Amino acid sequence: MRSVVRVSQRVQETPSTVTLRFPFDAKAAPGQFVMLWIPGDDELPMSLSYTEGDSKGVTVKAMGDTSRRIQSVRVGDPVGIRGPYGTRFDVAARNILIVGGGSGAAVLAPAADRARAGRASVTVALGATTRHELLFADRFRAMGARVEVATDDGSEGERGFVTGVASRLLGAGAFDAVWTCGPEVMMRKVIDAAAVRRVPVACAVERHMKCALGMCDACALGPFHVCTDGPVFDAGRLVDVPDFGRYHRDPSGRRVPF
Amino acid sequence: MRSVVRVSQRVQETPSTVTLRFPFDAKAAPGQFVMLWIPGDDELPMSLSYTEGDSKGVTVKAMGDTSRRIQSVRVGDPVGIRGPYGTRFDVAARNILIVGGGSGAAVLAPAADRARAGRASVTVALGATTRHELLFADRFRAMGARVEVATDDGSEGERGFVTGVASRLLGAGAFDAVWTCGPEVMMRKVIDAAAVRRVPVACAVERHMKCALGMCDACALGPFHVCTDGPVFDAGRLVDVPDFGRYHRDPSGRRVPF
Amino acid sequence: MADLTVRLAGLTLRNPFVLASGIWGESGESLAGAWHAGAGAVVTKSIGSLARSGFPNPTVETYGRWGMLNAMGLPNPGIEEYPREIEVARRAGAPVIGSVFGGDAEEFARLAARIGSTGVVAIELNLSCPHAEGFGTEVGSEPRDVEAIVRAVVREVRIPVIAKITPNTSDPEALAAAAERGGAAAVSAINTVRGLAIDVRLRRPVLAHGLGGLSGPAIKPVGLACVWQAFGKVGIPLIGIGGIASAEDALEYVMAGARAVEVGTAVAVEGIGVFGRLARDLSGLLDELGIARLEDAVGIAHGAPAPPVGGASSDALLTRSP
Amino acid sequence: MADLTVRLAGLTLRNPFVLASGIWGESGESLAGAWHAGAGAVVTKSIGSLARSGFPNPTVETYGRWGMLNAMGLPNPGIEEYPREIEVARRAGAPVIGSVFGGDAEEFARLAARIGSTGVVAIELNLSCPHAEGFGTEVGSEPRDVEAIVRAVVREVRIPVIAKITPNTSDPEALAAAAERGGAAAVSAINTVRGLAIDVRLRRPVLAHGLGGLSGPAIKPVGLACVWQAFGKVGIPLIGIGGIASAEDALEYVMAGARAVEVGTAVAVEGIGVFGRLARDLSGLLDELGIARLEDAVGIAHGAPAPPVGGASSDALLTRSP
Ligand SMILES: Cc1cc2nc3c(=O)[nH]c(=O)nc-3n(C[C@H](O)[C@H](O)[C@H](O)COP(=O)(O)OP(=O)(O)OC[C@H]3O[C@@H](n4cnc5c(N)ncnc54)[C@H](O)[C@@H]3O)c2cc1C
Ligand SMILES: Cc1cc2nc3c(=O)[nH]c(=O)nc-3n(C[C@H](O)[C@H](O)[C@H](O)COP(=O)(O)OP(=O)(O)OC[C@H]3O[C@@H](n4cnc5c(N)ncnc54)[C@H](O)[C@@H]3O)c2cc1C
Ligand SMILES: Cc1cc2nc3c(=O)[nH]c(=O)nc-3n(C[C@H](O)[C@H](O)[C@H](O)COP(=O)(O)O)c2cc1C
Ligand SMILES: Cc1cc2nc3c(=O)[nH]c(=O)nc-3n(C[C@H](O)[C@H](O)[C@H](O)COP(=O)(O)O)c2cc1C
Ligand code: FES
Ligand code: FES
Repeated sequence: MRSVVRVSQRVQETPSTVTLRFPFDAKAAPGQFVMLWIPGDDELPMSLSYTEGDSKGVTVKAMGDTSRRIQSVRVGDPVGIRGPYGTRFDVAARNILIVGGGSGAAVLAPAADRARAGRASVTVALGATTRHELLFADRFRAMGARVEVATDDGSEGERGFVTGVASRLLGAGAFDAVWTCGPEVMMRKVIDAAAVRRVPVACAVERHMKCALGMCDACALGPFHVCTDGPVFDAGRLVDVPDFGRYHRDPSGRRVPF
Repeated sequence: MRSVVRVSQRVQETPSTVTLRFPFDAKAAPGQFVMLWIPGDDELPMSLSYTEGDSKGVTVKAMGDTSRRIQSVRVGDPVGIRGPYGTRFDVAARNILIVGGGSGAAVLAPAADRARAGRASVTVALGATTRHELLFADRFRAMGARVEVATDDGSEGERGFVTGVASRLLGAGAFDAVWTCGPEVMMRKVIDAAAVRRVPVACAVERHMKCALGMCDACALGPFHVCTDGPVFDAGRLVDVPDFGRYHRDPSGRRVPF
Repeated sequence: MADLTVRLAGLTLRNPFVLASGIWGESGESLAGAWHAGAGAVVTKSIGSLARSGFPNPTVETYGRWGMLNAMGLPNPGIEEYPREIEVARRAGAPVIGSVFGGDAEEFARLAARIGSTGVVAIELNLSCPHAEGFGTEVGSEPRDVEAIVRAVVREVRIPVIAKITPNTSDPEALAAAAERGGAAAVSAINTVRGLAIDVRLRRPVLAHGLGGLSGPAIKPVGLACVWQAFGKVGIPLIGIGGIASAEDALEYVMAGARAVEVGTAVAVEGIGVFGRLARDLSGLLDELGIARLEDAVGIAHGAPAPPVGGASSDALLTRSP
Repeated sequence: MADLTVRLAGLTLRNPFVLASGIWGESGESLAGAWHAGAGAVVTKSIGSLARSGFPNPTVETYGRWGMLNAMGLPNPGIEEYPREIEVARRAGAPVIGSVFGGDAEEFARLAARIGSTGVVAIELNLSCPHAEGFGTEVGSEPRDVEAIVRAVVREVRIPVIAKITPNTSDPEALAAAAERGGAAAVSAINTVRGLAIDVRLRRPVLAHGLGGLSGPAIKPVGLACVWQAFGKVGIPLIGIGGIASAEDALEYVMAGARAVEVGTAVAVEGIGVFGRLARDLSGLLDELGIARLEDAVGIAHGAPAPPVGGASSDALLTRSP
């Protein structure tokens, strides 16, 4: 179940974001994640930002100490890996709006890749604090997606939140699916905007994870376990979960407001 | 690995021999044996006397207390069974001499069945203490084998040992294989007689068995384990084993002369 | 349809399959989910006095479908936060058994008193956690400690107290007997078996904590042995735990002496649907074996008279022998 | 080609894979066969004072490829008959380790003295058999008994004495430490884990003896934990046993602290060819991991410095990052 792989490539995507590529021949689908073990340090859930072929990848944003240490992994270093786990984006839709905030683009990019490979039309609303932090903007463009940007400081695209861009796009286009990943407050807004136009939304959710096997309950979110029922959820199943967008659980299991 | 089957038929073959049939759909070949567990009593190795189809069978001769109790199993009684284990008779030969003494016919009969099904010519030298104890004589005849008999008391066929009959037949016919099962001293004689005519011999050997998995060493015979290397051996591998025909081991592992 | 109802320690369960502690036990919603999926009752995660994050990841290692090693480190939100979760589960209708762990008898008693006031139907004492007063050995490995803890708890609460014992002992009977002397209403056995895994490529233990506890089918024989050994030696009912993944597994435990069973790792392997399936399968198995009520099977593998071999009971069957 | 030579307790073995006691150990020809198949040494079946038939069948139950339960009941031909078998194995060139079991220190000492005179290179004491003076507990579950037995044996013989300890304990370190105090040259761990299987259709335990011992991959984590716990606590070398079926399994034991390993159940699963394969695979694995000599790996999972993460040692590698 567990493999040890050596990092084969390290790409600084943005000032705060690093992609690690490694040979890993497990079958994977966009939306799924792996448990990445930095020996002597920690094991963390990480979405696969590259899901095709034998060279997979994760894209890590510097948050706390652990993610910073993960970023310092070098080419040739061994890391433990298990998975992939969890649900996937359903790539049957033909005209897709992707809404990503922060590191959310990590899990959305391979989904967009697959959609484009299936000749679907893809529009991306991408948000970041500032223009240099726009993750995978070039990757989305290179695959032929239309990319609309929002930055907190207005250094590129609209000034403000990506949810504004998303609402505007939803009003203009005839999308048959919305895929989103980012802070839950952001995703709640996206879901509300899409609901008005009856467009189904798939959201990728994050919770603290330990077993990733649907057992330890660390990742409980209402009646769901994010590790097995998610991370990609049909928004219709989430909207009635009171904790969604409001509470998560810390490693002790204590409910903590966002 | 272990099944519980209910005995579906009980046939008194001779005054001292009983066949138990039971549904058991494992694949089996002539020569192989099962470990038969009489709940609350013992578990013993028993050759399959019926190896084809879903209804298998064993044919038990009354020896000591345990085999007597096995004979008292009734139709409908549950017995434990694991296997089949061990090597098989190679049924490629075209003109086969079968030499059986005592309960030896139990393992030889299904081998003869298969040989006949493959249109080989089968001659059987069958020995017993007295005519009523000739096991499977009718079964051999019914499948179209030629049967020659020896009884200790001369009540049928030649008076004396079956080895005499076997030597005579070997001298007369052009056999390309000899299959034998019975007391090891008898089998040694058969091997010697066949060696003169360079006919290869396969012998089915018995030793005390416990695990039947090639582990506990209870069934050790020289460098072999009868449960996994046997019970059917190419005689060429056995003749140089000093213990063959001379010593077996009791349940404690002590070497005991025959 | 065979009757799966189980009575033990004053409780009546709709079936013998109880969610084991530490699995789906952090949130009330999950406990409720196990109940909705068909569990006979649910045990909470083991709760301590203060919030604990548990050990860092990696906290689990898996071995195919037959085993799992974990060292969660007893993460829990602490006894003051946890009643909310019990309340959610109770409102869904689940009979909740509260599990607690502590460092000594006094702490156990305090925790039990608190959790006992939340509407749980019983309390299970995790007497097999690696956080002892002593020097690294488990709290529950000495019979005298087990007796003292159980006695202290029983004095504090009015609901049944279940002592969950460790398999990492030379003498499980002695632990069960100690729990009985202390006043336990039942004994549950077993917690995980001490184990370790090493990653030879990374040259270190897989689990951040090093040592962990083995669970799943690999330990079924071990749990069965503990139940087998305790049955008859103690008068209180037994709850079997360890590696149960099929109706036959559960029935093995029952025949060895258990009145109910807890299911843990199988939830990870099969999903929560395992509870509904186990109950259905067990009912079918009992029908097949001609056992009308599960309770009739408790302990019948002990001193079982030899099944009919040539005996009168099979005379009625058709004898086709000549 | 990595060097698999192992030195321990004054012995030098061509590789670390030793045939475990009770497997292929009844006849000298089988011991010789294990040696010819590539084992580094062979341990005899445990021999007692008198011939014992062992328990009636069924004596084994299997669980797929991952476990086995047995209750052979220590069958053996008795110490007076057995030297013939040792002689056969020795003549084939095998380094033979004689295993004995007894009911008390005196019997162990007598048996060890006798087997010590047959040319065995070492003696392994089976301190984990269910035939005690006491009341059903194992001879080797109390540290003071272990110490006394080892001391009595060491006084009688001039060859290394290996104490084989049980996993059915709350404190394996204490047993290993007791063996060291008694003068053991090495500790081997583990014997089988107490277990039980029930046949629900026959409503009785599968093994004629009821309780048995679990072996095979299922107990690898348990054996690893014992070795891990004892390493560093005792100064004498450790021999790892339990569930070894691959070179990685063996290397896990070595990294946990074992200098050699014993292989039992894998012989039933794969056949005696397992010894040759394990040695070849281990050699290949060490080459792959850049470990020149197996002995360099002993215990390296303890206090292992974190493998290079952004450290100097990986700077030499091609860094393709922009
Ligand atoms: C399914 C899933 C996919 C993810 N994919 C990505 C990704 O592609 N890129 C990315 O940068 N991050 C991803 N994360 C988040 C990532 O796992 C970490 O939470 C994040 O890197 C922060 O780690 P930290 O310890 O450095 O931060 P800290 O500052 O130490 O903590 C920040 C937050 O991270 C959380 N965290 C710490 N450990 C874990 C854990 N075991 N499981 C979940 N959260 C944890 C803490 O609870 C805290 O809320 C994903 C999380 C999940 C659940
Ligand atoms: C591969 C194999 C196939 C066999 N096939 C048949 C068969 O088809 N029909 C048949 O009647 N018998 C067969 N036997 C012999 C059978 O297993 C018993 O040995 C026999 O029934 C005598 O049993 P008993 O205990 O009643 O006799 P006892 O008088 O108690 O003992 C007579 C002999 O049986 C031996 N025996 C007892 N237990 C075992 C055991 N576990 N394994 C082997 N021998 C044992 C004793 O060692 C003794 O030498 C076979 C044996 C083997 C090894
Ligand atoms: C991930 C995990 C967490 C556990 N946490 C606890 C716990 O908090 N308290 C407890 O008493 N047992 C705990 N256990 C032990 C289980 O309740 C159970 O005794 C053990 O896993 C054996 O059952 P199984 O084989 O069905 O899993 C835990 C087990 C696992 C696998
Ligand atoms: C059939 C069998 C017989 C055994 N007999 C003995 C014995 O006589 N003496 C002993 O010390 N250990 C005995 N053992 C235990 C093994 O030597 C070993 O400690 C155990 O099986 C764990 O190793 P494994 O998983 O590789 O089998 C026996 C084990 C088995 C399976
Ligand atoms: S991480 Fe353990 S249940 Fe999801
Ligand atoms: S019966 Fe155990 S090795 Fe053959």
